[in-house]
Amino acid sequence: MKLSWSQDETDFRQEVREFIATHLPRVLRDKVYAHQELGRKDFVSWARILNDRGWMGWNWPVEFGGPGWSPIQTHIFEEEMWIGGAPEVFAFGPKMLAPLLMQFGTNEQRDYLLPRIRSAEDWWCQGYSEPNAGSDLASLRTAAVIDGDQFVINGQKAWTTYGHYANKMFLLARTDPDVPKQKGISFILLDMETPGITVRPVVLMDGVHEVNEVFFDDVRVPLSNLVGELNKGWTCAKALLADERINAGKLGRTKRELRLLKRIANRPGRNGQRLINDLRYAERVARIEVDILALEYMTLRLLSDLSAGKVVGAEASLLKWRGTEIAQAISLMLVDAIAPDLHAPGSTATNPADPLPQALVRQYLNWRKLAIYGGSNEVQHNIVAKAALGL
Amino acid sequence: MKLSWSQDETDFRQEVREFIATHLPRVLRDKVYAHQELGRKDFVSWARILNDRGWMGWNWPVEFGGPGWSPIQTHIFEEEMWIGGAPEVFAFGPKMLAPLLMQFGTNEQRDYLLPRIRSAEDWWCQGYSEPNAGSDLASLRTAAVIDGDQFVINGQKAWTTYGHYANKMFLLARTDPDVPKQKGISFILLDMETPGITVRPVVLMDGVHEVNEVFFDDVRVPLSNLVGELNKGWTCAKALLADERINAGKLGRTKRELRLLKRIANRPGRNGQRLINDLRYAERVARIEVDILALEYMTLRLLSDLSAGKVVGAEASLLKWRGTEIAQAISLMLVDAIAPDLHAPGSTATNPADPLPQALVRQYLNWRKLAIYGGSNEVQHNIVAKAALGL
Amino acid sequence: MDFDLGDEQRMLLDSARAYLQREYSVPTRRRQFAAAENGLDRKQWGALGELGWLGITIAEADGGFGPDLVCAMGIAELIGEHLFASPYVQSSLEAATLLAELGNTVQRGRWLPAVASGEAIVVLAHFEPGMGHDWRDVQLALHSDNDGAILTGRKTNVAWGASADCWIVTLRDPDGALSAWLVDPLTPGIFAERYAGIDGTPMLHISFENTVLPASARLGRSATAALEKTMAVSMAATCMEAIGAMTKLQQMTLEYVKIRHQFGAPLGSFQAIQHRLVDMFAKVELCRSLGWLATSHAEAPAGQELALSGIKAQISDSCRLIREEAIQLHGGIGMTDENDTSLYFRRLLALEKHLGDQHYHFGVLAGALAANDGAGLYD
Amino acid sequence: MDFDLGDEQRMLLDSARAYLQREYSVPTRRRQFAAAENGLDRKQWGALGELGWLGITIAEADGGFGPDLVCAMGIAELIGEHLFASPYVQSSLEAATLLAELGNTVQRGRWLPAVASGEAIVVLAHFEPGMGHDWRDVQLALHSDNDGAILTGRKTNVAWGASADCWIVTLRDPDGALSAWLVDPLTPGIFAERYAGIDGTPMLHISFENTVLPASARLGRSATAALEKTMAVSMAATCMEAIGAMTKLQQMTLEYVKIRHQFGAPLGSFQAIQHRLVDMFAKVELCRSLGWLATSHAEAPAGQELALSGIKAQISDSCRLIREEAIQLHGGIGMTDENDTSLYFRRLLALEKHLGDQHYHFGVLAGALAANDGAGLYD
Repeated sequence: MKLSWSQDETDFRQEVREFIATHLPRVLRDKVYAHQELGRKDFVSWARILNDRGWMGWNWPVEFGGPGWSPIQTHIFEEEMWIGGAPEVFAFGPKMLAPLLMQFGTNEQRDYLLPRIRSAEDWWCQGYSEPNAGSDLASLRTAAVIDGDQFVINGQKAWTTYGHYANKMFLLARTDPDVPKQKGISFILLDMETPGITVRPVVLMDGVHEVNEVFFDDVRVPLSNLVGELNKGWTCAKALLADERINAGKLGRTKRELRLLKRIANRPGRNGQRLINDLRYAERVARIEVDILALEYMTLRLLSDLSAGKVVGAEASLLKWRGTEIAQAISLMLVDAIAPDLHAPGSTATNPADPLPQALVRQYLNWRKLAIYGGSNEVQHNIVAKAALGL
Repeated sequence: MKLSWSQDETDFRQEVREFIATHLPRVLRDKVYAHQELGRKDFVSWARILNDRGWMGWNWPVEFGGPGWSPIQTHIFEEEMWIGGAPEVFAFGPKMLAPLLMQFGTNEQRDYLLPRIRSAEDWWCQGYSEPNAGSDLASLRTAAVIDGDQFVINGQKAWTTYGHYANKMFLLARTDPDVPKQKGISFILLDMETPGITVRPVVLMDGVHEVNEVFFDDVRVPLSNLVGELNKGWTCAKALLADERINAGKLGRTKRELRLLKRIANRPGRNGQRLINDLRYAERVARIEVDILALEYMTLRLLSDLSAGKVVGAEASLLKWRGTEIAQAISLMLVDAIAPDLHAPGSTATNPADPLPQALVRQYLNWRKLAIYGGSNEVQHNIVAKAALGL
Repeated sequence: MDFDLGDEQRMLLDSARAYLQREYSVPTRRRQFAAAENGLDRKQWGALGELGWLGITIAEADGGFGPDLVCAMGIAELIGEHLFASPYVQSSLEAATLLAELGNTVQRGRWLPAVASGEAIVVLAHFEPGMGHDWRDVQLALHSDNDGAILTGRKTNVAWGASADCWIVTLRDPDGALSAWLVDPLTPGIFAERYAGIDGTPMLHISFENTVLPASARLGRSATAALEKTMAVSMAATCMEAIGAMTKLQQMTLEYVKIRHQFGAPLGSFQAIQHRLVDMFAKVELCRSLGWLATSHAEAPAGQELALSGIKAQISDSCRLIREEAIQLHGGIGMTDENDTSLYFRRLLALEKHLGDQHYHFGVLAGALAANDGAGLYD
Repeated sequence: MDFDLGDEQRMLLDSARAYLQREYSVPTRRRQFAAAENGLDRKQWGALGELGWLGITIAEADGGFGPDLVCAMGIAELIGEHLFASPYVQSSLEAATLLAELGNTVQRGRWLPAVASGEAIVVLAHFEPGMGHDWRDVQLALHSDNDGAILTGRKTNVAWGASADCWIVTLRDPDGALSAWLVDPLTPGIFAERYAGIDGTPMLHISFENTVLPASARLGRSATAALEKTMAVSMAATCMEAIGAMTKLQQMTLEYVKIRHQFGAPLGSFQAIQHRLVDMFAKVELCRSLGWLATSHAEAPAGQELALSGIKAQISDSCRLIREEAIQLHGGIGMTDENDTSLYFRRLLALEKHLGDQHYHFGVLAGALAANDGAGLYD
């Protein structure tokens, strides 16, 4: 037992850090640090830079074109990406669909789709949630009926993040309405250009268009777009959901925001006082630091288990909800730090030279989602109650 | 609307305060302030002094020998009793059984028992809880079977506070085992000297003998000891439970402990520092002060409703749980203030001249009960969910 | 101790409630901000004058129907409940209080009857960039000769400033005392920039560049005591508005969990969810008690500054809890811009921060406890 | 990053676990405190020496089998889990560390092999009445000539002091530096008063009245660095013991809610109860991660003081939550003196406060953040 970084791990971190420092365009980095909205082009341009380095499939084994890193290395890589100000590489393609294709996909699906994910030629979105199937995902109703060599899809998906950027979607659809909830669901891929798909933007209270509703009206896709077995989509989805949860902590992002928080709290106010000198505020920062420390070493412990081949189960739920709670707490502290000068999202700031305060309010509003999506924190509690405690 | 004390109310408070200042024996007051254990004699002697003044039935109407005070006056009286360092007059007789006798008792029961409560000749204890019927009171099993003109009682009661001081008990017993839970219960009075009763002391983790188990082995009491109708005991109990909840906040005691907390926090330590000068600790005090303020005006609002003849329902539950939460929070802050010098209950203190620290630890341990008894705080939540929110 | 409203108060509040239920809704608010020039319908404003809302804080001698602060706070609560967007607090509470406390006969006669009728809107321009939560920290200074004042500097967060016929601007006199001035928005040397507050409220950022104010624009001598009273009133109104909004949001959430099904049952049938709704209910009821206490203190604010800080702290804290719980229990739908929940969320964020948030006010209390050997709200 | 135990470590801990399961239980603890003179069975203590517990912190050259702090912390966790009452931390961790860091050949030879075998028990007499949470605040001063020290004053909270064959007393030298002294409890001029800690641990209050200590009793020159290391080790052990006790109490509570029926169903079937048990579980698991980090830091404590403060703060906080939830979920039965829950409750209260509670340590962190422009556990 030695809970400090080995020389190899330190070297690896340094390599990643240097790559980001030298290859991440300044303009992108500055946008990220200033919490400005990024467009599709911004995301894709960074993904292509990563791909050139062979890192777009950063959690993939070598045989599929990934670097074959250990779970700890993957963790270090993601942390450095956040801290270094890189645009987020969304998990949908490389981290969610890809591992699933490796496990359940046909050779044709793998050979065609995996390279396109790495090269960012495809932007995947996730078709899981529905208006009446939020955390209770298995109650979804979107139906795929087999007609000859095609699925005919009808229904509606909700909360489709960046559905307006995506050219592809993986979705769960009900292929057998006559069996209990989880049993009649299939995992299907589709092209967003397929006739019959309508993407409706949904603006959240931060004023930003990030999620969408997607409507399916007799959308026809070939049967070969099925991943895994018919009616066994839930098995795929479950593997993927667990993965999503480990990812959801986003510790590096939290550390980045902590750093920003300290910068703001350390700024002299108009009477020369600094917020960090108020021991009451400093204690709030201290508490969040220790919360992060605990989450970090819990994460490393589980990653270490994962490396040792142990199965990580309900604890991933814990990482998800603690990670999002801490992120939300920091986003609130950032708002507290800039109050009372809060302006509406999209409104002209009093000082347009510093759009950060407004962006921080937007972040606080937007981050309410963290505790809701990917299985609400309440559902994570239910999972742990059942799986870890036998309740 | 005028949320300040009227001249009449101020005068009344002054009258109570002066009575306590002049009639409460110093030795009793000092014991109370120092959190020393009081014996039966201590309690009874103060009750007799109150009775001499006509105040033992302080919440009784004039027709039964009470002063006929308004709910607000009763509140002021209780608050002054706590703050003035008077020994607690336990609610069992005057505040729990008495109103119930007034409502459901026969003339004989009233005429005989009420004066004996006022004079403290009788010390009543409450026979409700059982080992397997805690917050789920209605699942009680102690049975009273009618045999001629007597009930024959068999079973066991738990958590009987001061059962070892009491000469009388009112209890709930099952008189019809064949109907659903609440329906077959009767409310019965008994003498603690009746053959077949065994009182077993239960020491809590504070090292103090305060509660007891009471066993009934063919205990025979006359049928005339029934209060209200046979099998309608739950109706009586319910009326009484609500009353118990309004009482349970014990705001005056909380204010007394707040005052003590401030005295301790304001004491210079060995390096001359005072705890209250640590703004982090001062904020904890500030928060608890505002919590008390909110609870106080919520209580006054409900008492005002009560005076106006409105029915106070689920909100009483709220007073109970908030009141006990706040009391527990103060008891914890007191322990924090004297830490790390914590000694076991009953152990010799390092400084026997100041037994207070040890008493404060005892109080913290003992007060865990506040959130458990009288219907746990979880049960109070269930009550509010159902009664106030329709859930 | 008297928690009851008088009959007349009850009547006015009943009619106000009926008016809002009939004439106003959250969609109205959306249209209002999207359509009207300054987010305000002056015809409707006049109607409120006729209903008696606007003059209830103003003495009959000054053309009002009051002053009746209890009633005004009841209206503030209703405004919060309905998310009614208007300069009610700014004009009828803040400006009316300052004018009544400081105005000379001419100034009162010019403005108070017009405020009471709704003919005129007067708002306070008080906050400054970087000011923080302490309203006493006014730094904008006047350079004066005896004929008046010359100003250069900025005010910000002036709610409904663009709808106002007159501003009351707070300044530092050369001797450091606070003063208040009636300012015509069209005075040369004034530049105003519009923006929206976090909840959509139309705000102004005002720059003064060698703006000259005549001596007759000055309200009284020192404005400190009058501002203390004004801020006490405004703080109580903020509390009451927050209570109204929290009450409504708690009810909306309660109704939602009763109809929203997950895992084959209404959300509201899950005990963990039930207990959270109970905690929301408890918070709101405790705040309501404090809100009426704040109202009572606002009527006679001398010596109650600490208590008002404590009340605002607790209510600000609850603003956070209630809005965050409401969103979490609604799930994604509550986060959308088109859902009412998100509007209440943003309004409660604004109210939490306005005139000092929980961290600021608990700090005030903590400081007082430390300085006074532990004497605070209780001895 | 290596979270794994080595094979030998695993074997020692497996045998320690087996020993405690076989030989020790909470009723044993009760009998132990009720019967034995000082609450300690010296025969059992010797057996622990043979099992390798007591020498695992001591180098082979000094008669031990280590030092292996990771193993020692694993034992501390087991001690917490079983509420095993013994001076393990005092003698094998605190005293052994100080002796190894400061002792000369004679002192090491006299005491370390005896501590390792269990033949001797050495405990630290460090705390003073009114000292608070800051272990550096030693005020008991020696008046010396070159031949030794003369003491008048008091030490308190000396756990297992009456079982010790030797105390290590910390003092202030005339120049203000910290020093440590080996003291025979039978030295003239020493008066010891026994009492029980909040969890029943036998404690001593020690008064020195013109007690003379020979120069040969002095351990090294300055004790500051050695005490820093000792306190780091002791803090990690306190954390690990707390983790053991919390784990067990959480499990006991989980088992209880599965069997306890209320309202016709097991308590554990109510969702609100389930979620609270999940939160307890999460707290304990997060603490466990921190506990191993503390162990790692205790092995190389230089520059880790702040991290250890943070870890102790979080674990102290959890000590409170876990014990209070455990009692609340047990209901009345958990409060009785005869129920194990109440013993764990009291032990967790002692561990929360020992070497600084959450308020103290968060204060240390807050102070550092304020002083270092926000640099704390993270930059």
